[in-house]
Amino acid sequence: PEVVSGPGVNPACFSPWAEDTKYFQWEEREGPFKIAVVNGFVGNGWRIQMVKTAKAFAEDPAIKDKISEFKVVSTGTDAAVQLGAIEDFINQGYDAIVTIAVSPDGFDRVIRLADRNDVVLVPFDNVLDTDKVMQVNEDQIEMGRMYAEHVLAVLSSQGKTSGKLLEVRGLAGNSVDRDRSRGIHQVLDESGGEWEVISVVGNWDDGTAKKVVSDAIAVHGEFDGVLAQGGTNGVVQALLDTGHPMVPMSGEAENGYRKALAKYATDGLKGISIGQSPGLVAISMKAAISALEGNVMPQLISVPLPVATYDELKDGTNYWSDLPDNFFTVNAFPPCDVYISGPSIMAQTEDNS
Amino acid sequence: MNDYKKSLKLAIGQNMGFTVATVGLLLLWLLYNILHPGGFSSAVLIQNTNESVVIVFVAIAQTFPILLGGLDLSVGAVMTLANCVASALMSGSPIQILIGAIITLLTGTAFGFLNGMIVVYGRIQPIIATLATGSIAIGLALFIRPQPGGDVDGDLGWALTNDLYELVYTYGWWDADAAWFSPFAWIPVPLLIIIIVGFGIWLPFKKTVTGRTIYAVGSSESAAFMSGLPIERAKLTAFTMAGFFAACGGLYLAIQTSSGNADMTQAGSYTLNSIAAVVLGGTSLFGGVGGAIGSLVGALLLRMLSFYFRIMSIDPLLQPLIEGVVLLVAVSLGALRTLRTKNRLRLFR
Amino acid sequence: MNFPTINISSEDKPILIASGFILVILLIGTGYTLATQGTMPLLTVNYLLQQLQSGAFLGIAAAGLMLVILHGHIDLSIPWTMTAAAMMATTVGGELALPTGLAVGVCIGLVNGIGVGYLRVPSMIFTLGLDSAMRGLMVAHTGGYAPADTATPFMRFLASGKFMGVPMSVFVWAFVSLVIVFLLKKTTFGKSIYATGNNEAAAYLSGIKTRRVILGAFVVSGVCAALAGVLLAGYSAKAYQGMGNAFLLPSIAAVVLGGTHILGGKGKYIGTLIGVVLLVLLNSVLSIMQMPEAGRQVIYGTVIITMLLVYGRGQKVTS
Amino acid sequence: MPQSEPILRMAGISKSFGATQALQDVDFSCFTGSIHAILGENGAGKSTLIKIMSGVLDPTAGELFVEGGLVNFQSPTQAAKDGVVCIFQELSLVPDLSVADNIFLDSPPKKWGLIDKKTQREQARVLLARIKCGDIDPRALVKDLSLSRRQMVEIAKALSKKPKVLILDEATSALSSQDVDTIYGLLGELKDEGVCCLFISHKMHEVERLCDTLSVFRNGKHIETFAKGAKSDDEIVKLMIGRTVDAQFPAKPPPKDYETRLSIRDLKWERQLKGVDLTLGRGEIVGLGGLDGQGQKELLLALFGVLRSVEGEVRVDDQIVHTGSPAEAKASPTNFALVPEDRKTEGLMLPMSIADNLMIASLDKISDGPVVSPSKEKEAVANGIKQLEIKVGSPHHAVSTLSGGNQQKVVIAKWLCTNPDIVLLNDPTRGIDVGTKQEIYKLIRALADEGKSILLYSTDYDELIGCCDRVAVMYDGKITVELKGDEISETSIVSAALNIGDTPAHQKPGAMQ
Ligand SMILES: Nc1ncnc2c1ncn2[C@@H]1O[C@H](COP(=O)(O)OP(=O)(O)OP(=O)(O)O)[C@@H](O)[C@H]1O
Ligand SMILES: Nc1ncnc2c1ncn2[C@@H]1O[C@H](COP(=O)(O)OP(=O)(O)OP(=O)(O)O)[C@@H](O)[C@H]1O
Ligand SMILES: [Mg+2]
Ligand SMILES: [Mg+2]
Repeated sequence: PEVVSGPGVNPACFSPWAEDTKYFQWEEREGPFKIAVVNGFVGNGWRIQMVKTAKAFAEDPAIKDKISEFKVVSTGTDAAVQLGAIEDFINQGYDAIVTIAVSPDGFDRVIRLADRNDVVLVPFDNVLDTDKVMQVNEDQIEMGRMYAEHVLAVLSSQGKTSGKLLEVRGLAGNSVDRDRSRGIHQVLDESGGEWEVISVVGNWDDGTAKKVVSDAIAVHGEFDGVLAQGGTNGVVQALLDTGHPMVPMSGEAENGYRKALAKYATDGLKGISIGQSPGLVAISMKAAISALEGNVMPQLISVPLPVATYDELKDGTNYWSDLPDNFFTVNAFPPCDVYISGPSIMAQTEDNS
Repeated sequence: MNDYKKSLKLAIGQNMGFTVATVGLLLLWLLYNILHPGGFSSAVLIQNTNESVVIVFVAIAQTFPILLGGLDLSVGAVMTLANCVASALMSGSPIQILIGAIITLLTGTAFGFLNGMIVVYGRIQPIIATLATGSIAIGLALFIRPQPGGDVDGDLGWALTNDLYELVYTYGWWDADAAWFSPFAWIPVPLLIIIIVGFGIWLPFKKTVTGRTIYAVGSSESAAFMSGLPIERAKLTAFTMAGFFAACGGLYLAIQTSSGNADMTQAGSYTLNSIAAVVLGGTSLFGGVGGAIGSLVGALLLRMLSFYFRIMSIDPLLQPLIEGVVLLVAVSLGALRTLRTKNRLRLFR
Repeated sequence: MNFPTINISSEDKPILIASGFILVILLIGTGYTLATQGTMPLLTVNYLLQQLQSGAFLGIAAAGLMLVILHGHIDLSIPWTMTAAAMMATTVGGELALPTGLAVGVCIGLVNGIGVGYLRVPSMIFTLGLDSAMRGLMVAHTGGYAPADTATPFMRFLASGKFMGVPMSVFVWAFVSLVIVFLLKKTTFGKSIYATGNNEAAAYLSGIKTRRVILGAFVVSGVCAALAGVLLAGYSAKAYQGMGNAFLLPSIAAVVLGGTHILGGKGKYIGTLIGVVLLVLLNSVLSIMQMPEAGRQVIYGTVIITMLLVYGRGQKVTS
Repeated sequence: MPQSEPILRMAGISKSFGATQALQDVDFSCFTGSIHAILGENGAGKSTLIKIMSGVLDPTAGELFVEGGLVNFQSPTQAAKDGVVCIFQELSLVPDLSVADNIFLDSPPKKWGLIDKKTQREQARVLLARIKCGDIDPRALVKDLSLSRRQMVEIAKALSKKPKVLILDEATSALSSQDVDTIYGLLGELKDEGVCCLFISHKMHEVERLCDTLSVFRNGKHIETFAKGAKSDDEIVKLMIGRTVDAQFPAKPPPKDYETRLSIRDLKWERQLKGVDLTLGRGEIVGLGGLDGQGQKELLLALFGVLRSVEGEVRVDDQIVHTGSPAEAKASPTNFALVPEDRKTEGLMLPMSIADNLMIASLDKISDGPVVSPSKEKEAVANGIKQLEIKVGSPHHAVSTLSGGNQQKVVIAKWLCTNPDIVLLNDPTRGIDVGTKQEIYKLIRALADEGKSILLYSTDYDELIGCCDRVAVMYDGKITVELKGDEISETSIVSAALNIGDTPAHQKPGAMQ
């Protein structure tokens, strides 16, 4: 693509990450387009919801006519296979490839190939450490910051400006875990309070999270707040089962966690829920099509964080008390005309496939 | 002539698994190229081989311990460790890069040697010893690369993951457009790497006494001992070779991705896939039968499966299921032989 | 519990050493908490019971796996057996949740048993294949049916409830242990397992239906993994994709650290029990010490190697 | 005896395994150009002795001299370099490698430092031709050969090392008589070339035919060495077991007509069984003779339900039966028992206890439903041990701690615990010493007297002659000749086995096309 100057098209939807974000422009071409989604690992709820969202969005009347061929593959955690899949789609003459990278690095070759063949490559969610491709993501550091700001705010409203906090981290070595934790610690450091932080590794997994939180409570006693970034159902369960008082906490956007927030807010579980949305895939597909149509696009597109605090929860709107725990609630992005709510994807009865 | 035919028949009969796998691979590969819009082109071949190099190396690595009748559950982890080491060292001047590559290979080799020492002198079962050392390898990899990253020389990455033309062009060894060169220019470098490193080491190695001892130990350790074969040397060599080839895989992955990633799940899946590849290639898990070329074929077969998902329209959420079932069916095909065995005592080994 | 009295033989050595090691781990952990907080929470009944509670899932899975390892086979399908059982249990829900979960375990065990025992595909590879097939099935299941994932109250009670101050899951684990000990020591099935594990040809020629014995062991392993999965869902209050992934390698390690020979034929259940406790405590103490993942992996591997070296090296082949 | 310098001399050699003293202060010499037999009961220490000579084991004490020089072998390869080469009792062939690979396993011909397969193949061909085994393809895998062919390969392998001292540890136990003749010829040649052959065998007639010098071992001690003919058979046996053996075989009852219990008609399986007809009476001992590999083992396995797709008819007590597995075969109505060919791989769970091994075939008899009853088990174990007079320290010791003969008794006792009607024996005395053999013969006769029917396959003619009421000789998958009473003699069995037409006995119709 050519590096051009901004502003880009539809900035409400494709908002640039920062002021100094570059802009790209590809040569305009005739639709409809061949688009592929190259997912990595598929064995967790988020990825499944993402794949379903992609499929549903490809059928959305707004873009259906613009897509001539649409394929989704999952490559597993193997970097070589994912690179191979992308390269394969380039060889097959696809116009755009949307992907969740299995590693933030290592895509130099396919980026070069995509450029040579004028293919639009759009990594999202796990983005790449490069500014050579157009990418779509939520700001993970900001998410960490908001987690911590919320918990500190609730605590200070209770008159606490120092104390003991439990941080429940995600998968070791993952950049999302790193960034969220970084954001959290920035805020804690800036707050000037005396915060003793105990970190445990919950792997974003309910069972593991519950176990390590229970252990931490058994060993360290009571905490004033919990800064979790995943596996939040397990964290809540651990609080309940150990009889730990309900304290302010942070967490992802699964339906189960929001149900718990709604239920236990009055007991003190004054939490914040911000999630990485599986709907990012839809925005990425939209961005890819927009780029193919010759529009000016920001290199790094920031999707607004879908925040909900305990006092903002409304049954049937941003959580569903009668639906399963595992799906991710936030999926609608009005500025982008993307309205694929969690329930419509994950709680459908089996006939609209 | 007649004798030649008889030899061939014997060889096929004695390597049934390998023969079936090879024929199967060829058929699947032909069909794939027919179905692929860009089939039978250098670009597709480059892509196919690029995707396969690492698993091929790791599968070759796994072959040695399996021939011995053991198993190396650390190959994926050692590959990852080498990948991280390479990502830290493979930049700078050509000499520095070369030294980096050598250190990477040495790291994996040394780790394999350590596995061998534990198995031989600690007399711990390989499967469980390497389960533990695999953990250690991943730990070390995480120390080196707590987060994915590193910058391996980009030109190198580009040159080694394309055809010969790009390699020559990138480094300007000679005129890449020379007429004499054009018949070879399309050959993918990764294919050459597999053939040169894999076959170049394996074929001679098989003809050494140590190589043959590995087979003998896998087939009957007591017979090997009674025959005065160097058993300990063979075991040490087998695990060292496993470390070396795993490191080759890690090194190539670093070149291919210009980075290192201490990814535990990826390491685990490489280990398990390597076992599947070795078995698909006709090597017996009991040891003594098979070889690295079979593992190469097995690894390619394993990869072939995912190639098909990209040229056919299959519901993405059904793909993992299909993949699992196909693997299950493929490994059960060997059972056909079992069901034909007329003497049930032969089933126990 | 009616465990045999301990007299020191080569089979008991691992058990004694592992027990000693458990004490060492507790002491190190206590030393750490004393130094950092001045308290000794690790030696409280509460903490230990909690470890047993969360160790129960690993313990139950390892108990079943042991029967398979006694044959010299291995069951790599444990992770997705756990997950599939848990997910199917919550999908069906209600009173049928637990039976459904266990039925999933039986089915997976049967398929494994047929593949390994009857078709004679190496277990290493067959169970691996079934594991990925089950993963595929669960992905398709979640994607196609949006299943309910909330654990039933009974599952929650079994996993997190307490009876006389002791977590229910500890009772479940104890019950499973008793059943396994009974199977191994007192039944013809148990004798057949050891015989088949030692020399399948001889066992077959002695008129033992070795294929059925293998099948039986895989079914037990499947059921145990399924029970562990259902309990884990009860513990986390819901079932989710990939919930069993963390259990495979530790359960193999626990069985082997307990002195069961990986090539089959030899091993006592109490060893497995102690192996599980050891690993659970080791993990917990490392977590308390906030050991980063890298160090944790290195320590984990080193502990296994060291202990096996201490157990005494295997026999050299001479004839 | 040539009184030159011995080619190999042992002085004060002792060897102990833990508490077991396998060899005690042994002095032993042997000389070039001689065939020297080493005799002794099971567990006398013969194998241990030669393992020390050939570098497999280190002696606990003592010295070893080869051609007058002190040696200290660390491995079989070193021993082979000094010309001491051994063919072991347990085969040392690698099943998954080719014949040629096996023959030149540790020192192959090389080209540019790598194994030269082509030369290796040609040299193998030459060696095989020398032992008249030109029919063995050097490229074939050893696992595809029959046991007797494998032993021939083993011998070729030893010859390839150009031995000065060639040791055969029961190397002829599985050979067919044709091959045995070849080996005899070969040993004669080697003797003339000045090679010293040490020969271990439990078959007295082999020793008699071949050897010029005999050494007897007992309980790890070298008892005596003497020239052939210096002592009578009875004296030798007395030296070996420390007592006299009156009659080796128990008396046979006079020939009579037995009530038929098992009748086999036109039994076919693959290419090994081509229509076997045979009957077996109540209380009768029927021997199966013939060259090795004529289908005798397959016949036993087919009856026992091990082979798949067997055609033909098997009747027990006039009822047609079909045995699909050993489990079915051992149950009523057939009540078969099979003592298999190789006790180590097919008969025993070596690391398990004697008690467990004894009970494993009769678990249903010691249990209530699925639960084992400890009291019944204890009683049954004690019975089994008593019935066969197995020498055990404790029934809880591993069966691997027993000597070969006692291990074999455990296998037999295991089957007696099931109280079988028809006992199939596959060479039950292979590698077993005279004393134990005698006990086993007595036992077989006692079982027959109890009314059990016995089908005994043996490679030893003496055994067939001494033990059986009737002998059926197999050739090429069929029973060609049946011998009864006085017809049973070495000549008649041998000629029937070789399918030479002039047998006096009942030629089966259609047996020879
Ligand atoms: N011990 C064995 N190991 C492996 N496969 C066997 C064995 N015995 C039989 N089979 C195979 O299993 C299939 C069924 O054989 P068969 O009819 O003998 O068993 P079955 O009687 O059905 O089994 P069971 O006695 O356990 O009920 C056949 O295809 C056979 O090849
Ligand atoms: N590796 C070993 N460990 C322990 N004891 C052993 C070992 N090898 C041999 N023995 C014991 O040493 C003694 C001599 O055994 P050896 O094998 O030399 O007997 P043998 O004369 O060859 O008997 P056979 O005629 O049965 O082959 C026996 O009591 C045997 O149990
Ligand atoms: Mg012997
Ligand atoms: Mg049957």
